[in-house]
Amino acid sequence: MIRVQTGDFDIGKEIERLRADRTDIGAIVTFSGTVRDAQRDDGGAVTEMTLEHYPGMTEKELARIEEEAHTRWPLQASLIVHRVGTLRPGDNIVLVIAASAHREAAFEAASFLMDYLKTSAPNWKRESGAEGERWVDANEKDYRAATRWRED
Amino acid sequence: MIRVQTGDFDIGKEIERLRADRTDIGAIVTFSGTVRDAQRDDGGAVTEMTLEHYPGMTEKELARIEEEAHTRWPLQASLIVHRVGTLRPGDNIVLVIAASAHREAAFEAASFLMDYLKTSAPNWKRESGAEGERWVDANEKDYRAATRWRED
Amino acid sequence: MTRLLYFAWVKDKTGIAAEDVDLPENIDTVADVIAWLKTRGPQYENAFAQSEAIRAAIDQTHARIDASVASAKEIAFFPPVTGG
Amino acid sequence: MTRLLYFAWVKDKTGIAAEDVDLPENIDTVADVIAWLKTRGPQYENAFAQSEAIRAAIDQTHARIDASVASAKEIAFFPPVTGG
Repeated sequence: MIRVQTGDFDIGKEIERLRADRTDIGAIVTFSGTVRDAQRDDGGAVTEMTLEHYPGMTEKELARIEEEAHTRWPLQASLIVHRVGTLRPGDNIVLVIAASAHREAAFEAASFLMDYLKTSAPNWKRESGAEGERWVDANEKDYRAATRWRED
Repeated sequence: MIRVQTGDFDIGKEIERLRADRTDIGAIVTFSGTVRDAQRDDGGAVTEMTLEHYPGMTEKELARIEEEAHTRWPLQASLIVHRVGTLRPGDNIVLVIAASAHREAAFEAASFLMDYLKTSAPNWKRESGAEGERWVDANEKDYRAATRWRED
Repeated sequence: MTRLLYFAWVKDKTGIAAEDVDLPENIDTVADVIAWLKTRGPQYENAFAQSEAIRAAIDQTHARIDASVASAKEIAFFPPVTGG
Repeated sequence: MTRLLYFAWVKDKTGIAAEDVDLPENIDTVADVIAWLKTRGPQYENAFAQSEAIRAAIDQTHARIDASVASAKEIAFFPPVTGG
């Protein structure tokens, strides 16, 4: 399941919803990304962040990534929630949940989902701080991280 | 922080407590392990599971593992909660949380904490099902998983 | 008619978020669209000056610079993504 | 006086969870304790029959079979752990 929304999410409730009354899940890994106040490369403090996205394509990309995770790992359930709009330090940005019978699959799938989301979901961060506003530069490290899942 | 308890835990609340009013955390990974109804190797259904532990040593081992994670990764906060006593399919058994500025450290630390906990925390599972009761055998895979963190 | 979309600093530089255009007949690829856009005024020239920093999507799917735009209804231009 | 603790199926087989003993003078290591315990009756013999399946802790720290028990106050015996 994927969702793009402006509002916050409640990790505990999302896990509960995903587990429902199932008793075949043994391992649940969640990743939540939050806005840091020292996000800027230049060390300047971030007071606000705006996430722009490509409506329609974001949903398509997240669904495609989630589907790929299910073909690679035996997942019983998964969830991707991405927030857009204006956020502040401490706010949640993104949530990924992967549930499986065993922990290895859950850990790997959650990590894969984040690496792929970071490099393919059409979202762009704009930071505001004392030094003004600016679009965040893409992180080379994120692109390297994504390559480790390549299947040749 | 570590805790050994008979009662359940609330993942959402634990994350909130750990984050408090901090704005320097960028990535939070949680692992929660739950009792599966088909846990037994022989395929028999599990109706109940009892976790025996070594009081005192469990706490010491969990604290030692957590400390080691902090020496290996730049973690801003972490939590291990292990339940003991009688549990049923669908119940939570264990919770691990790792918080860091970046996701790689949070993912690796959470995975490390689970691998080490699985092979060093003095806890033993006893399963009950239609076929009677039995102590769960140690899983060779868990011991292999733990060796990947060895530093030579 | 093809719908063109611009995001993040590409949008800031073109000054518009979206427009509907009739692509010239000799245009085959994403690279051709970019080359043509750069002839349409200084704001486009500026937005696409460093074309290696531009990513594109055709009908909401990531596309390479040499991908065909023959049947494209919607072409989007944006910087490398930075979400998550 | 040394406190001995047994857990999981080791406890089921010895029939007791804990006991206080005076270890004989010639005992140096965990292996020596196991060898001595096996002389104390059939339930101990049974519990420690497959000594490679037994793990030990000295004063609540994992210990190898050749670890010294010289200053041990508490020695625990149990199967490989299966928590988490």
